[in-house]
Amino acid sequence: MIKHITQNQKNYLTRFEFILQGIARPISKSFPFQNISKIMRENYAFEKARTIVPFFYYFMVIVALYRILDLSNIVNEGQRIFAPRWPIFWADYLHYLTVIDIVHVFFILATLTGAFFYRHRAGRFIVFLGILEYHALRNSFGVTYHNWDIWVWIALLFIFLPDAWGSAHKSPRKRKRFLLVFWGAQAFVLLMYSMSGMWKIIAAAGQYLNGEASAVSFDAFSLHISTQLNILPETMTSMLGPLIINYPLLGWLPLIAIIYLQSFSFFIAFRPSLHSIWALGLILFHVGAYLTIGAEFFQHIPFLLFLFLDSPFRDPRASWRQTIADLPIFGWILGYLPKRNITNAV
Amino acid sequence: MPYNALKIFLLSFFIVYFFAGFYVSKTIRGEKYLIFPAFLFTQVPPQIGTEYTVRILEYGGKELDHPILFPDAYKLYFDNSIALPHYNSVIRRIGMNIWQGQSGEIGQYIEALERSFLSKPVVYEIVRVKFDTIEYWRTGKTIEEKSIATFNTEDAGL
Amino acid sequence: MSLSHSLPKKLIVLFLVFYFVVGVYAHFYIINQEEVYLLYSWDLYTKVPPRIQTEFTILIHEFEGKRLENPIIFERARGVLYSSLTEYRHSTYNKTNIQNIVRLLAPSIMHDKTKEIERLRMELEKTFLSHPVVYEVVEITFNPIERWKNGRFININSLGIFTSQVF
Amino acid sequence: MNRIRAVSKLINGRLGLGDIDRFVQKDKAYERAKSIVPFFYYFILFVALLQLLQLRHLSEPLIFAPRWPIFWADYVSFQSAGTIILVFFSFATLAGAYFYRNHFGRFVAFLGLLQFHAFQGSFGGPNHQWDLWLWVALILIFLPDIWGKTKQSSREGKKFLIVFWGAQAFLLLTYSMSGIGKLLHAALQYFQGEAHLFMFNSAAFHVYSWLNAMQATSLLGQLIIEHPLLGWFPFMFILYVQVFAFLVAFRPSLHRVWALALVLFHMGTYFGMNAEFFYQVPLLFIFLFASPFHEPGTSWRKMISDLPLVSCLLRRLHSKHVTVT
Repeated sequence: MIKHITQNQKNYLTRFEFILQGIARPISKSFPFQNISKIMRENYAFEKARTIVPFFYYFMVIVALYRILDLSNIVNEGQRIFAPRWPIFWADYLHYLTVIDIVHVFFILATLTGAFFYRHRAGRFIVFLGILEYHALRNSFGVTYHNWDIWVWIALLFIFLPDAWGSAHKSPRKRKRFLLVFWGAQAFVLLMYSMSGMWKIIAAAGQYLNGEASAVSFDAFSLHISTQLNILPETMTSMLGPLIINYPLLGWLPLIAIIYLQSFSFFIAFRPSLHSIWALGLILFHVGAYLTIGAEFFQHIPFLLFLFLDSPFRDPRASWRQTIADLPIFGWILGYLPKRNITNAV
Repeated sequence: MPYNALKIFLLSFFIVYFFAGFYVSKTIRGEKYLIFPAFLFTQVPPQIGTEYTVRILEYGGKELDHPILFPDAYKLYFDNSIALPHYNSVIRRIGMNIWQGQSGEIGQYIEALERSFLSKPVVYEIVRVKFDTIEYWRTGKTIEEKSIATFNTEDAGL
Repeated sequence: MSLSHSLPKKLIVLFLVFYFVVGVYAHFYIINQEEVYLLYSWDLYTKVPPRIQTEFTILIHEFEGKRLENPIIFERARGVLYSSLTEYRHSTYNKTNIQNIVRLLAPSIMHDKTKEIERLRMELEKTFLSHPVVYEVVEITFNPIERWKNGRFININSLGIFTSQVF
Repeated sequence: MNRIRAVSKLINGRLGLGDIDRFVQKDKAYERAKSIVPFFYYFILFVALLQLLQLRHLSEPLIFAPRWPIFWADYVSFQSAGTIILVFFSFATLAGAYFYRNHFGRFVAFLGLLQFHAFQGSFGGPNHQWDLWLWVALILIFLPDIWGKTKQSSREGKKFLIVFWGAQAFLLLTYSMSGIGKLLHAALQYFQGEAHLFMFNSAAFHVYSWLNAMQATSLLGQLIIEHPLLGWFPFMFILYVQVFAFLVAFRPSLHRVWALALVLFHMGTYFGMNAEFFYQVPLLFIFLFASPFHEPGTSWRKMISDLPLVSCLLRRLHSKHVTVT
């Protein structure tokens, strides 16, 4: 009987792997993904990635502590509607205020556990639970906040880090897997930006063809800003918003640059030389978005800093020339030029 | 800087900061900009505490039936875009200075406080409240509320 | 052996693809409904707002018995409709609420649904700080830049004038 | 030069500070310290960006009396001074996060922090929230610029580590000062016949009067007030942790434990009496919890025997034992 079950499980596993292969192989062999393995060869990248991960967990403790200061705001929100999301299904059986206390205190304790035991999968799993519960609570008031999504997903991805912490566990395969999960977190962050950029391009094409104002119109950015500012109360404005509304041309290039930056983000996952520049660009984008349309998405910034600013995959010896050659579009154009030069010289 | 010099420099910095901190803690304000003795909650508060507060007698030209104390008046009569702790420190400073007979130094604080009234004229008192800490926590009862000064926003300065 | 070696890679790639596909799906097929929890298409500020916009809103004509020279539009009615003393954060909630109500109220006036109007008016007037308020439900047409710069509207189409009462 | 050597010899011998030399020599510690420093700059950048959100409601405070680092604020309106300071803070720390390998980058970050710090302290009352961050940023400017080299001379590495250690020690020093202040006042209050620290309800008294003054409530406040001993024991524990904090700077095996104890202490003051000092927590994590001097495999036995007071006791016992045999 026992044998039978294990046999069955095995079948399942092989079938699962078979299906997986069928879907994943073509993708992972196709254009950008084949580069992943190339990126993560160096031992030095592994050492660096290993020093970054704990700081993610330390940071979570601080986030959790600061979240509890926001508790009274959450209590106020609950006066409207409280509809628990599935991760806090148990909330139905308890008093509303008790639920809030439990989620917050658990969040802090979970992250504190994570800070100490991030080397153990169980520790990382508890952190994930903590953030998931908090995220669910935050989203249980009828409105969906996506600001915290990234925390949940990265915490989930990091659960899969292999145990490669001690100096004894440095088999090349574990090292590679470790880097792969780390890369997965990076790629995920970049994917979010790419998706955002993609919609903008699609919408721009549609609006342009319809003859409406579109992202390429000169007044596009000032239309965005004025529409946002019209909704705000009179006393509130943004620092740079009025300037761009008055001189719409100032906003044209930044908007195009943002779309470029966002759309090609995912591509950057395969271009380590550009990691730190992209992080800088995206941070400036967040700051700029806040100073103009007043949209604040600062929860993403720690990830840009931790994962990309000093990216483990970035070769410290990489030259400026190579970095520029890696740039999407510009690099491709430049790629043709030297060749022609050479042929000219010959 | 060579290693040893660096070490001596750091240690002497610590020593200087340490003694500067203790020195500063003895001054009246208990601190100086950039130097902080980190004396937080060093003294166990006495059972009979004293605080200073503001009591509003007339507001917007109308005499109030029941004069109200600052904590209750904060939301109604003051510009509450300014955070509570700011008010507390200003009121405490006014109270302590009057109590110690140094009324000359409170001009700017009084001015700041009066600027924050939502409507004028206002007649208010600075009150020194004496209370038993435990009793006050449980029931909100005070031992003594003593008015130490009365101000009218219409009076020109002090 | 070789399978388990590349399994994590495939899982991660699949995860990325999955997130993307669901995001795209959500973008096209789940409109105006509850979003998929934890998944998001990230279409933020995707469309450039049109140069000519129309919106339902309310104009305040009379407040606390005082007739206003120039009626105030709802967005600028901080301190009249909703308290200037409440924190901004809170007032935005009130505002979104009010905006949603107005968005439903205007069409029901246009279609003369008496019961619906009654219900929505009650919802709306509950949020006012004091009564009576004389207000007008309008449809405004405007250029956002012009509106922000000098508060000018292209067209204001009145749908109905009401006087609020305590329900 | 000779004089310096003589002084340092004196310090090492007399004050028992020779230990530092021992643990600042490790290559591994150097590598780790190098990977920790950037996170300090990432954190201040994040702090700066969150402060940027203040721009939304930058309203004239009750009192605005610029401190000397922002003397120039006298010549512009409050609004523009605030905007300039907050924006400069963001960009200075962004420069810090990007160029922390460079003296100049670290200096710019410090300057940004100084401006912001002065701004926060210019509203009439004192504001010590970011004091430690400021001093640590100042200390870190002195790090030698030896980032690019993978293998450096041990002398440079030592210099790097002593500066890093300086930041750790300063952090711990402030806790010690707080602890020693408590002890001094306890003695004073005892002789004056007032309520004092070692009374069983001292913690409860703190809770009462703080919650009264702040008009606040806290999660555990009621409990502590009803059972004063529940507050007193943690209070004594905190006293021990604070008083001996500086000593721990010389005992790397205890860095992590002390970091955890201090984080718990900050959580305790919040849950107990609603006094929040969370901005200290990132520093505790960056400099102590992740301490490069901590050996990963340190045994419990070693940690316990290193505990202040305990170690003293053990040494005495040990020496007696030796004389007996």
